Amino acid sequence: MSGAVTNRVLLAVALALAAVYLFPLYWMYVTSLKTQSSIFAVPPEFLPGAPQWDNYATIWEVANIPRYIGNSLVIASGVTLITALIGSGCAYVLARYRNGWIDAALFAVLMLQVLPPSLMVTPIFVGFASVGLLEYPRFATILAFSAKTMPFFVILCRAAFMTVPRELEEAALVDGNSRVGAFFMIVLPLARNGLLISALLVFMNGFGEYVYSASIIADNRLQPASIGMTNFLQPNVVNWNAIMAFAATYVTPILAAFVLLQRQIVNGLTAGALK
Amino acid sequence: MTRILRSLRDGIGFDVMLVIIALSYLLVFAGLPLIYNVIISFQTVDVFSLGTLWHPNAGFDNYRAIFDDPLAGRVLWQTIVFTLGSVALQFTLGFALALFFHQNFTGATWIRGLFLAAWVMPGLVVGVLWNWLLSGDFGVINHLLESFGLIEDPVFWRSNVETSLYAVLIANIWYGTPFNMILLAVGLAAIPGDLYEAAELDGANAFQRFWTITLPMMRATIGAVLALGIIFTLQQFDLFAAITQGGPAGSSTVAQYWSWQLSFREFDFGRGAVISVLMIIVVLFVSLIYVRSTKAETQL
Amino acid sequence: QDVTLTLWTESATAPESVFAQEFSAIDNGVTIEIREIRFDDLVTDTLRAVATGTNPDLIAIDNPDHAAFASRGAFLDITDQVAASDVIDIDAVFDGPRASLTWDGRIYGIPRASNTIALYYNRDLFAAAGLDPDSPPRTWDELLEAARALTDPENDVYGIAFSARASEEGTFQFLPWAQMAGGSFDNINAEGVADALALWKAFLDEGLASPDTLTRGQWDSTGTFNGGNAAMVISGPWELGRMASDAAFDWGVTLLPVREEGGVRASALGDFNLAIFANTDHPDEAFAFLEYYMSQVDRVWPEFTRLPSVAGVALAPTGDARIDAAAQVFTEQLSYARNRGPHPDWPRISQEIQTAFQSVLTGQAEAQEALDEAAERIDGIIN
Amino acid sequence: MTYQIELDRVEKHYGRFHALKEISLAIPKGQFVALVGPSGCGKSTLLRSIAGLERITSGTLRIAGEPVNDLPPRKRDLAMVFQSYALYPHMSVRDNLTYALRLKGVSRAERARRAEEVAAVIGLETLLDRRPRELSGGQRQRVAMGRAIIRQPRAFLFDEPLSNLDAALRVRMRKEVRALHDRIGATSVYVTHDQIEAMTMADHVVVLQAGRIEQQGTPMALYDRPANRFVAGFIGSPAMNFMPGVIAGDGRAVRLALPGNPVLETAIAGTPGLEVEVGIRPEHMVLGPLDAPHAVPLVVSAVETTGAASYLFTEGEPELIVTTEGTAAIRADDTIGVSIDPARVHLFEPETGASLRSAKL
Amino acid sequence: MTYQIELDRVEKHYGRFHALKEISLAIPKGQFVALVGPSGCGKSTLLRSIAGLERITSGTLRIAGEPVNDLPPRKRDLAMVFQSYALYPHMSVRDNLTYALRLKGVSRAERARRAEEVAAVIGLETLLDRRPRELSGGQRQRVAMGRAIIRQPRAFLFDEPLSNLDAALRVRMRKEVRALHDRIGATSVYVTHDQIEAMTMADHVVVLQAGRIEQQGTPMALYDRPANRFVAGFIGSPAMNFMPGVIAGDGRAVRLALPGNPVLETAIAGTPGLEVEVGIRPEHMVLGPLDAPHAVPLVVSAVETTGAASYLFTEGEPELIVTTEGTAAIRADDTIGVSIDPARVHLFEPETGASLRSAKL
Ligand SMILES: Nc1ncnc2c1ncn2[C@@H]1O[C@H](COP(=O)(O)OP(=O)(O)OP(=O)(O)O)[C@@H](O)[C@H]1O
Ligand SMILES: Nc1ncnc2c1ncn2[C@@H]1O[C@H](COP(=O)(O)OP(=O)(O)OP(=O)(O)O)[C@@H](O)[C@H]1O
Ligand SMILES: [Mg+2]
Ligand SMILES: [Mg+2]
Repeated sequence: MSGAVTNRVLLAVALALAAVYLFPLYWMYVTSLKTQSSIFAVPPEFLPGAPQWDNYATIWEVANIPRYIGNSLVIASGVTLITALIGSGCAYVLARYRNGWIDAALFAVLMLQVLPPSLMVTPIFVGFASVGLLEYPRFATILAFSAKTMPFFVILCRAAFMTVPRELEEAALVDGNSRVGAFFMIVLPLARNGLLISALLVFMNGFGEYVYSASIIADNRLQPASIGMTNFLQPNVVNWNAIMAFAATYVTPILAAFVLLQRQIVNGLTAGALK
Repeated sequence: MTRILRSLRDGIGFDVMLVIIALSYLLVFAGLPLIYNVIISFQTVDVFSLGTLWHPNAGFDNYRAIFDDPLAGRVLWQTIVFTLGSVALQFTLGFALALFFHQNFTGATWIRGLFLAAWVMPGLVVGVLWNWLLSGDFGVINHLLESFGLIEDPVFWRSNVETSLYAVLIANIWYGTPFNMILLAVGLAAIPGDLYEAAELDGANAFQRFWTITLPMMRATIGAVLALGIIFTLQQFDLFAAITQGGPAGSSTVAQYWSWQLSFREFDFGRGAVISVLMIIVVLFVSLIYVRSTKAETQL
Repeated sequence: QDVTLTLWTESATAPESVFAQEFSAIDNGVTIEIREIRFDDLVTDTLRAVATGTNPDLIAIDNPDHAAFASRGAFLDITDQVAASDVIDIDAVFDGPRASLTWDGRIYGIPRASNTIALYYNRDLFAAAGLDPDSPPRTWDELLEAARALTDPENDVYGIAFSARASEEGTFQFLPWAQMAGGSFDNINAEGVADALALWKAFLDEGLASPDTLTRGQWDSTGTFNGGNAAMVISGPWELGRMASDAAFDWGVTLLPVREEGGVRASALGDFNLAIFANTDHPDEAFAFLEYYMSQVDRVWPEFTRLPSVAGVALAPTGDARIDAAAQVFTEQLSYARNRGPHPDWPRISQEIQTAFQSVLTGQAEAQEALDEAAERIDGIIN
Repeated sequence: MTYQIELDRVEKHYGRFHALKEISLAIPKGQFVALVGPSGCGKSTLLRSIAGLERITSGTLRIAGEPVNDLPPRKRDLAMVFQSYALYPHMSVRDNLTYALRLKGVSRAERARRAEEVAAVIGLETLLDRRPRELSGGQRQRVAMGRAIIRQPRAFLFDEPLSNLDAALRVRMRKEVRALHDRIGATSVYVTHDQIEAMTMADHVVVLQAGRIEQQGTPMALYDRPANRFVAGFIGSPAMNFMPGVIAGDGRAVRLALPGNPVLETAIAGTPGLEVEVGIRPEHMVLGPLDAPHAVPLVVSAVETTGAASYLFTEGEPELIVTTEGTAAIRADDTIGVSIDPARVHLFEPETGASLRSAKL
Repeated sequence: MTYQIELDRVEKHYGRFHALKEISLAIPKGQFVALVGPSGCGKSTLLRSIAGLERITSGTLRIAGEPVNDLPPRKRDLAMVFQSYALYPHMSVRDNLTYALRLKGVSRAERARRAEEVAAVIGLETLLDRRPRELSGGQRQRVAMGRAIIRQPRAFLFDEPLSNLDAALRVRMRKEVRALHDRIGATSVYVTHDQIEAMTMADHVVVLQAGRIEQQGTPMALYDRPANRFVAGFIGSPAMNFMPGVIAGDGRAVRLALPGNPVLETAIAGTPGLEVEVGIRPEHMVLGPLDAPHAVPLVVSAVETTGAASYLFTEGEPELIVTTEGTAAIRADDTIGVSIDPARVHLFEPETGASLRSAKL
């Protein structure tokens, strides 16, 4: 089979797979344009009969979307920052050595993310209340959620650091780097792919964070989009298409950014052989 | 003092410091809550005394109550099915996709990016979407299956005690696959190309290269992805809340959902904590296995 | 000195939120800040807040949850202020809502509004099935018959839709049937309750209702009615707006059918109460808001399509005849509405009821056995 | 005749970089070919192209007569030693060695036997259970070598397989490789920078420069009759001395731009007055008494000695190197008399560098 | 006297493996030391220990008089060429070269200038913007070399820096490195397998075996007066011939186990009748007429020629190698007469391998 044909066949398969996989996403967009009741139509409507564009107008008016997304960005960035800052160093050390201490640390890190946020939030809330951290609710949320993402980040980055040949770091040391310098200038860039992807996953996670924000952030003005969205979930009235429109509004730009970024990252250079 | 500083910059102190910082952070923000949960599993926790640390001692009453609960056995089994099923299929599909997109064809990287959509979507939205997709009457999945002639009558995925767990399982597989895929893709990209060249010259076909080069070289990544996959699956909550609420008749209740129900629906925090303690024990084993598996990793 | 109060509520567009904004706008030195909390999280978050002393001054809370807080002294006892108030006439409040506010004979809040459930039906489908759209079913038997007649799998039409899912919604929908059969939450294994369950089971087993009834909420069930895929639905007045705009057919509302002609009527009592927390620094300002709320209570129907919980409030016409007709039905139905509880451990009681009907409906247990077991457990909770 | 490996006008581009230019080469079965050339000239690229690891841009590659341009590497049945070793980091030395056998389905016992055998050849018997990371540079290189020679492929491709080994080991390995080659009758292509390896092991030497074949032939043919200045300078160590000269006399002599402007009678005929480049190998300049006839007086600027031989570097432009046996008693600033064997003189066209001898042949 | 680099009973263990054994070595400032030894003997480990990349297990390491056991690599101010190059894959050649300068805070302009300069030395001017991945093996090695010589450190550590280069380039680089060393007055430790490099570049040669220093001294001292059989065999290429012998006569002669049992008068005194191991370098066995006095008749089994020299391998046990200049007209199965210079004969104790000469000194 010639290269061009293989290429086209693969592309076709990829598109087909993507189409199947992305169907739920499509459903989100379609639903956001349906009426309240046509969501439940039998047989299902694959294209909204009469697209309800004003679903978008409505949520834009009712929900303060820019503010919500702004808060989400603040929380996601904060979480990513703390996680990456504290986590990557730890991951690096855990990748670099092999001994009992390291095993214990690795074990601890993994264990510490065992509980789901819904079970962690009560003690955290109580603790934060007693030290006054609730005065800074977004910061408190960032602190709490970073502890949730950190183990995840550490474990993944550790795998990334495993792929950086030790000798490159040694070369840097001889070239005059301190350990810190070699870490930042040689090891980090070489483990870049894994790190960035992990950080991006953390960011996404922070962007959709719900449980901690919901409990810790009392002030509406500081709440993230994940909470803004659930305000359409009322006891008897559930404004599904508004929720879908809301979700579409805040998922789409992030998804686009992600598609663009991951391409750079996963395809970036790899360390490869030394010699 | 200068000695310590020097060690921080150039010596083992640097390593120790990095680990200590992260570990202490985790111990404060994740370790203490965890201990709190363990403690209250031995206490009678009143809804209004949640805020204090000391509650009436309950000994093993909560544990007894959980083990005596007729639901316990089913929840255990359902949790196992859900967790293993999710992880196995997410991993397999994720790996297959990662390998597929590892081939160099036009658009591979773009399309792969689209697969990450699931990861970006809030759990609640994913739950709602699958709730609709899997719905018996107006669900698209039934509609498509019927129009392809694969089924006669609609399957009530969510409402049949036989299928409700699988309904959530399907949604969870969809949700978790991209996470597996992207991390495995990064791991794949980090394998030096000349190893494949050498293996090809040694006569390895694609399948053999996969088994003898790719898999062992990706040990670190695979171990991490699997361990995290199990832990994440054990925390999956949104999908249950949105699709089945653990029902009908408890047929899709898993440990984490039960724990949440006990704590926040029945306000029996002690018993809720018992389940989380049991989950901690499970994760303990997962962690041990993971830590052991790192012995076989390859550092380049 | 300006006083700032905080109010936690499930929605920023609910009456208390709107009224709170108006109240803040009035030049009385009081500002109310509103925090929206998802319904599912409302109780949990409030509990946590009470536990740490970070609770708000005011809250709008679902009525079955009220007792938990009132009984622990978390809510402010306003019996005396109410007695002294010229705005709030507690005796005008319907019995059901009033009972939900009361704990140990003392008053711990005011009702926001009330709702209940009744039977919506698709007049067009009735006609098509040869049923008289003007005489909807009045008894369980008639209901069953009508459902059988209306069910039309060819056209994807179920006879009836309701919600039997394992959540408070399920309890809300099931209790009226149990009550009509002589049961109650503290007597769930009364003789006739098994018949009520048998009726529900018949709907499911005969395919008269979607099997997804077991996992679907009221809103989604009613969605299928609005879409023409169910000929009847059991739901509340909150649907009126959506139905008026979405339903492409003629519909009507009638009282819940009774067990047999002349049988006991019962219905569920829904909606929220407003309460003040006991530890507020500004009880007077907070109470002033409750008074303001009550002073505006005649607006809750026209502006929010909610039914006032107070007798003697005329329901202003909305301009839609069907809605106005429905208002009358719901008002009557409301008079038969009974509380869930009040009991501080209501969620656990409710859970037992859900477990019972779900295990029966899925065929995992016999009706009476399941009910007996539930009754025993509920007894354990209550006593 | 069909050749075991045959390249026909093969070209390879890396993006815009033209790495192989019109390479045509035919290697009969059983031949041992050395591939030499300066660093970066395309030797590895050529090997990798033969192995199928690089897609050639144009031209045809045949193995045993069949075109294999599109055949994947594993179907070509070649064994290769990578310049970068490409050891499997996750496998022990033993598993690295026997990997190919395992793929072939060779039994475990047989594999163990062969591993021991090869380990003895490469001298790593005691290290079979180590991982590559725990080996020294030379040990790694030996594993890479062992991985190739454990097989019995249609052809061996060696990319500087002994560069990190000490002299004694290298001598032993050289012999082992050549013996193996002869025993299994394989065809070998061997990249090396070591003159001795190229000259002593190979039946046929190919000199590459900047992606082009400059000359090919038996080792001695290249040494004795280099086709051009480049090959002349490249083959032989230390490298040939070059100096300007003019054809003199009746065209059968050349006058050198050296002190005293010696005139040498050569076996080559040229046009009198023609400016040429004269090449003389260091070993063909014989030390003698200063007053001998034709002795050129040269001043020594530096002396290097390896024990067995010494290299005298002369002052002046161009710097010349003179080889003498043993440890010379000569030091810097001494003046020496050098006589040149006229029969070993090479003449090249100054512009093209083409050998004048071959031009006339 | 303080030495620039001083090792005092340095030991290094890799887990249970004992890689360096009681290494004591003192290198004065400005000295060029060659470190030689068989593959896996610990040369790289020694370099890495000096650089601070391996923690030595015991002993003291001093640089410029100060103990540096605990000093991190960057404070030692050494430049090193790694055997495996260790190029930074994410940086261009230029950035690889100037990385150390950047760390020192050298200005951008100055860095650019130095990069050009070094690129010219290593012959990679046109490849400065490539990534290591796009370079040939030799080019990578040159970058590794360039990265070291761009600096002006207190000492250079070279780990087989030229092994992948062709002869001509290697000669040029040799000169450049030595010139650089002399210019900046640095101290260099140079690991090599190339005899010529070791002998011609170094002031001082250290021979390592199995983690132990066997002998150290000037190149010619090692060549002329090896302390033991190992050093004798290791230094010199082709390697020294060894054969059994017996001290004869008055103890100042030795009888060789060669055809005709020749007796050589040596400068060494021994106990008559003592069995010894006799070592004679190939270049000290002179071809001559078969009927010359003391000529030993040997049958040639194989001939290898490099053009400049030919190596004759003899039949019989032990196999001997005889070097002759140029391309010999001798072929396999010819019988040659070899005479041995008695002054160049080495005697060793058969068991310990110790040189008898040194034993008597
Ligand atoms: N990490 C390690 N674990 C165990 N043994 C090791 C390790 N690194 C090196 N060795 C062993 O230490 C010995 C010395 O290694 P070193 O790299 O110093 O050798 P070398 O003299 O540089 O050899 P070469 O010339 O082959 O490069 C070798 O036998 C090697 O197998
Ligand atoms: N991926 C690449 N992209 C661009 N140029 C490349 C690439 N790989 C190799 N080259 C160039 O191709 C030329 C030939 O490389 P090759 O590796 O064949 O050289 P070589 O003859 O093996 O040299 P050496 O003796 O140094 O190993 C070199 O100039 C090199 O820079
Ligand atoms: Mg090469
Ligand atoms: Mg080495």
